[in-house]
Amino acid sequence: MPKQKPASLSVRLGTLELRNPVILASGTCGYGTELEDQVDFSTLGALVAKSVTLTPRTGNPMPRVVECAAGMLNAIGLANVGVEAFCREKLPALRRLPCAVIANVAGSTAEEYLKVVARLESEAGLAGLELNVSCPNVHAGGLEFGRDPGVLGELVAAVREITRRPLWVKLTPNVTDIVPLALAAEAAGADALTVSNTLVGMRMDLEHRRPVLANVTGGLSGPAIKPVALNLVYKTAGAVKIPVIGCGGISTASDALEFLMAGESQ
Amino acid sequence: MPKQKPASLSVRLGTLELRNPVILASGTCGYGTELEDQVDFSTLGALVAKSVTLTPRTGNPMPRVVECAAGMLNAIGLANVGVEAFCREKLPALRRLPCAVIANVAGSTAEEYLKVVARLESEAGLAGLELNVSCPNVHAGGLEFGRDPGVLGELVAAVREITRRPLWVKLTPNVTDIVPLALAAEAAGADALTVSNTLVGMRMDLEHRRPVLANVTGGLSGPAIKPVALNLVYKTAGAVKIPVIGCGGISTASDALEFLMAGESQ
Amino acid sequence: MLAELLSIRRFGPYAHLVLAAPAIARRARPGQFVEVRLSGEGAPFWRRPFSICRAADGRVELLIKARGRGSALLAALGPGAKVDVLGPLGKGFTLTGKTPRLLVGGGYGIAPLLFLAQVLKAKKIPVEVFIGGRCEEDLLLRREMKLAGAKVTCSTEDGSVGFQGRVTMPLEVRLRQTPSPVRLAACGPHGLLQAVTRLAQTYQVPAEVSLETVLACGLGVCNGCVVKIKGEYQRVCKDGPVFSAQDVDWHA
Amino acid sequence: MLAELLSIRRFGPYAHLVLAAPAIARRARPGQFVEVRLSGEGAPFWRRPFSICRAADGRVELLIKARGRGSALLAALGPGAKVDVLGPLGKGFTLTGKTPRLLVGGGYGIAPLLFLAQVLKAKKIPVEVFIGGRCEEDLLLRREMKLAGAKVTCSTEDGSVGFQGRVTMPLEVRLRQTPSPVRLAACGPHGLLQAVTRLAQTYQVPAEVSLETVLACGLGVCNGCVVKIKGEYQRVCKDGPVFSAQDVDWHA
Ligand SMILES: Cc1cc2nc3c(=O)[nH]c(=O)nc-3n(C[C@H](O)[C@H](O)[C@H](O)COP(=O)(O)OP(=O)(O)OC[C@H]3O[C@@H](n4cnc5c(N)ncnc54)[C@H](O)[C@@H]3O)c2cc1C
Ligand SMILES: Cc1cc2nc3c(=O)[nH]c(=O)nc-3n(C[C@H](O)[C@H](O)[C@H](O)COP(=O)(O)OP(=O)(O)OC[C@H]3O[C@@H](n4cnc5c(N)ncnc54)[C@H](O)[C@@H]3O)c2cc1C
Ligand SMILES: Cc1cc2nc3c(=O)[nH]c(=O)nc-3n(C[C@H](O)[C@H](O)[C@H](O)COP(=O)(O)O)c2cc1C
Ligand SMILES: Cc1cc2nc3c(=O)[nH]c(=O)nc-3n(C[C@H](O)[C@H](O)[C@H](O)COP(=O)(O)O)c2cc1C
Ligand code: FES
Ligand code: FES
Repeated sequence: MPKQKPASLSVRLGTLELRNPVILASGTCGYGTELEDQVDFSTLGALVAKSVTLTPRTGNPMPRVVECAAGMLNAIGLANVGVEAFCREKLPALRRLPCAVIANVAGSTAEEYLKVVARLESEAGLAGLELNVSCPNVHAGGLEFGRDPGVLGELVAAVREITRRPLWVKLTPNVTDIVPLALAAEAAGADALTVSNTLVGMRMDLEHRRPVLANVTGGLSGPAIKPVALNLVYKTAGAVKIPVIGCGGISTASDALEFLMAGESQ
Repeated sequence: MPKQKPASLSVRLGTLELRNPVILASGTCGYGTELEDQVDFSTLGALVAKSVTLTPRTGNPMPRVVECAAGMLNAIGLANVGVEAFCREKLPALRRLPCAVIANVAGSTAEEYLKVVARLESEAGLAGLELNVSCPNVHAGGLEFGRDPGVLGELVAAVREITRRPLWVKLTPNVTDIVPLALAAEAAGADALTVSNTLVGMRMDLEHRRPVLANVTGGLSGPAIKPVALNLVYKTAGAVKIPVIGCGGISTASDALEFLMAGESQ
Repeated sequence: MLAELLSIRRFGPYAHLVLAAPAIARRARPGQFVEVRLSGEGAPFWRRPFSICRAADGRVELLIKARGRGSALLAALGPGAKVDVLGPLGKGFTLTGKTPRLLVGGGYGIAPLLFLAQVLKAKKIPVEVFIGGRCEEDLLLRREMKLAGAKVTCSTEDGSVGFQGRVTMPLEVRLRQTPSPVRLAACGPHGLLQAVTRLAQTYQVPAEVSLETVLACGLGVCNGCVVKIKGEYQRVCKDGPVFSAQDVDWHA
Repeated sequence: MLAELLSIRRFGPYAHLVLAAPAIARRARPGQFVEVRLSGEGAPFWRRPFSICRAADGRVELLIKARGRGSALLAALGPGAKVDVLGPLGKGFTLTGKTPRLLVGGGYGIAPLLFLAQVLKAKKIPVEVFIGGRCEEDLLLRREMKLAGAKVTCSTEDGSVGFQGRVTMPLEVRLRQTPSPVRLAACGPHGLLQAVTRLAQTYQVPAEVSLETVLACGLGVCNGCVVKIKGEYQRVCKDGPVFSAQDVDWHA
């Protein structure tokens, strides 16, 4: 949810204009095709595709998901087909969706991020890019970019150099203070901030006396995290001038309104 | 929930032995007397009294609480009668409870903490002290002690100097990494760590277009935060040698078991 | 405890519930309330407070208005349902003295006043009741109040029944015309309670009001429900919900 | 969609539900499932998957075992309840070819096999069913299978009904004694499916198994339900739940 007050339902995020502020978050809607029976995409502002990395990833071992009170933990581990197959196999169908499509880019090194972004540059039909610097489920460092303002700023600046597409940065909630990270991303040229990704959590399997998830920890999403995400949107929107896209536990229209107001009321 | 595997139900936390590992968290059970009709205190291991500060505090303006999915936000603001009245008016009844009573101490400056601890030293009937360095609802800095390992270590060491009572430190979950804080508290002489306090969150009042809480933000508690607290217990128990007391969203026996196992499985 | 719902009667947005809850019925005093845990689609995290509107013979009765998720779930239950109730909670109305009482209720605020009227009548204290609402539908428990032996005066804002206007209008008429000693007891919307407090000051009669705030624990533990009473925060759920009208700081 | 629960019949831990769900009934194929959202005290966050056990005349039938919070809430519903169901989901069993089918079900795993038996019979494909359980109570849908025209063989571990032992025992007898071409279709506990897969290898017959994992989205979106199929992760909810037995990597 962007922070401007919508006059009509349409919203402007930097140079990008969306029909309305409803955006499906990365990983919650696959590549669009899976939800064709369930979702009318022409009613959406945008869809953010599942994170894509340079090479294909099979993801973490099973179990990868566990249910919680008012939410779930996931440790999918960025399972995806890799950027090459993404462009070949997934983009054609995504392009046909009647809403804006944002690619979400993840990586373990700055070089990986840059190579994925460079590869996507040659493809039409993407309304923008979202940098996932906050996935808590990969060990090779994806999360680190999201925790250090200096490192984050460098990454965003480097990506900014090679693309003119609208550039969103998706921040992590698992930090002592989100503001320096938001400011770093803004200063480095981000067009919008997505606030925020999942909270790190775990569950124990009582029968087997071990963590439920093979990855031990996972990311908590769902209504349980809404108050935390709302506060981060409020804080971030008060600190930056670029739009803030609310994310975390939005499941009803009034949830969405809370996020819009949290962004506005700063 | 302490991390040792209980042979009987009784648990040892440093020099303190409790009948069982069930402990009511600070602020969730007042001063005991309020719950006399609801709770049989002889079935509890211990009760942690509401945080006490040097001088009386009326707390934050209303509204101070708001309901969330599987939880609530509170911004009570450490409303309490102050240490003098605590000793005079609350301790006599607390002493009569058939379970161990832990005093929880909060302050805005190290001096305040030390004065409260010193005042409590002359009182009998307290099985231990818990330092609240993590209350997110006071502006004068209570939380800051909980976010900087150096500052925290100094505070704990200073308190350690003036009391031989079992000393627990209650950590905040609102940090990028809890481990350095846990290690600092342990090194400074804490006998146990309580992990953890509430997550910072907020809610918007859709009718009045402003935050529901007069304090804007509050601390999220309840089942919603259980996976986050579990992960912090798991991480902390893996890093320190002293017992870790689980806290956050425990509402059933199996929740408690999850915490016990999360502590053990490190 | 789990109490069986013996019967439920619905009228407009309101519902009258009879619960089998002997332990609560035995101890209940007028002005006290119970906390009800709801379950079902969208059930809220907190229990919901409802005044005890009658307590006798092992039964506890509630009069509720379906306003949001919790009260709607409660109002939708059928006879035989098991209801999770905690109580009685809070401090009730003053029952001592022989001074006649004027009870003033708006909407579902009449609930605790029925119980109060019954207990006062049993003590042979004369009771007059002023019931107000926007329209006839909001005038609740009129018949029950009469059966309890109270003199009943009604008012509606649309004039469909009784006096046209706010309930404080006939109340003021009564206070002005018969200046004998009385005590007031009121429950209802904030505005009603403030108006009653002003009348009590003007006519120099003691008044008690039952306040409503959002309750989290309902047990006096969390300090989340406080109101300013004589300049100090007091808990609605434990120190109230009934307070002396002149002690309430209405502008805090 | 909200489907009305037309009837529910309980036996032991099991319940048989008939739902009015024309849109699902019309499109359902044997082996597909529905996702049910539960509500009520302790209702789980995720929907719960249940195989379609019959679909005809605008009705969808489920056979469920009350195991945990979700299934218990579903099994406790009464006729007239509105049930939130999504479906049909997933890929079903192979229906082509004329080869006789041997269906093997354990416990509630028999559910999708009734639907399968009915559709195969309508295609004039001979069907034999092997039903197994720990005791008689676990032998479900025997009568319905016979009515559908299938030859039914039962086994119980306690020997109370049919063969004593695992259901794969009479199945192996059948495969050994009559080595004509057949296809296997199985649904039930993990161990059962593995044993059926081994028999299929030994006797060189094609087999399909319906796998069960924890489902989060149930829609193929989250990749939380994957199993290793020919060395690659596939989604139980979208690419399955029915897979070729020899493709499943049972030790992943
Ligand atoms: C001591 C006491 C005694 C009581 N006795 C009775 C009684 O006898 N009978 C009775 O009917 N009631 C009584 N009440 C009131 C009753 O407790 C409330 O009506 C009930 O808690 C409402 O719960 P709910 O879940 O139905 O509504 P909620 O969902 O909690 O909403 C309550 C009201 O607040 C509004 N609201 C909710 N959230 C927001 C938001 N974010 N922004 C703006 N507005 C919002 C709703 O629209 C609704 O009007 C009593 C209250 C107290 C404190
Ligand atoms: C495609 C598919 C089709 C299915 N078809 C059917 C069908 O037709 N009929 C049917 O009855 N079932 C069917 N199932 C299974 C059904 O979905 C599950 O039984 C149901 O989801 C259980 O949900 P629950 O909430 O009742 O139990 P849950 O609370 O989810 O528990 C399920 C089981 O896991 C155990 N468990 C839960 N949590 C833990 C833990 N932390 N540690 C250890 N053990 C735990 C419980 O004890 C219980 O035995 C199907 C499943 C799939 C995937
Ligand atoms: C199963 C699952 C997979 C996810 N995968 C991704 C991902 O690939 N990239 C990403 O940036 N976020 C991912 N997320 C995080 C979501 O985009 C979103 O930030 C998070 O779920 C919080 O929002 P919610 O509570 O509305 O679900 C994933 C979330 C879930 C539940
Ligand atoms: C109303 C309320 C008041 C609280 N007051 C205090 C307090 O004074 N001191 C403190 O250390 N923690 C306080 N807490 C935090 C609790 O002790 C506990 O850490 C937190 O609620 C998480 O546990 P839970 O989810 O089991 O409630 C309070 C929590 C609540 C809900
Ligand atoms: S609601 Fe908790 S003290 Fe009143
Ligand atoms: S449960 Fe989400 S992909 Fe299968």
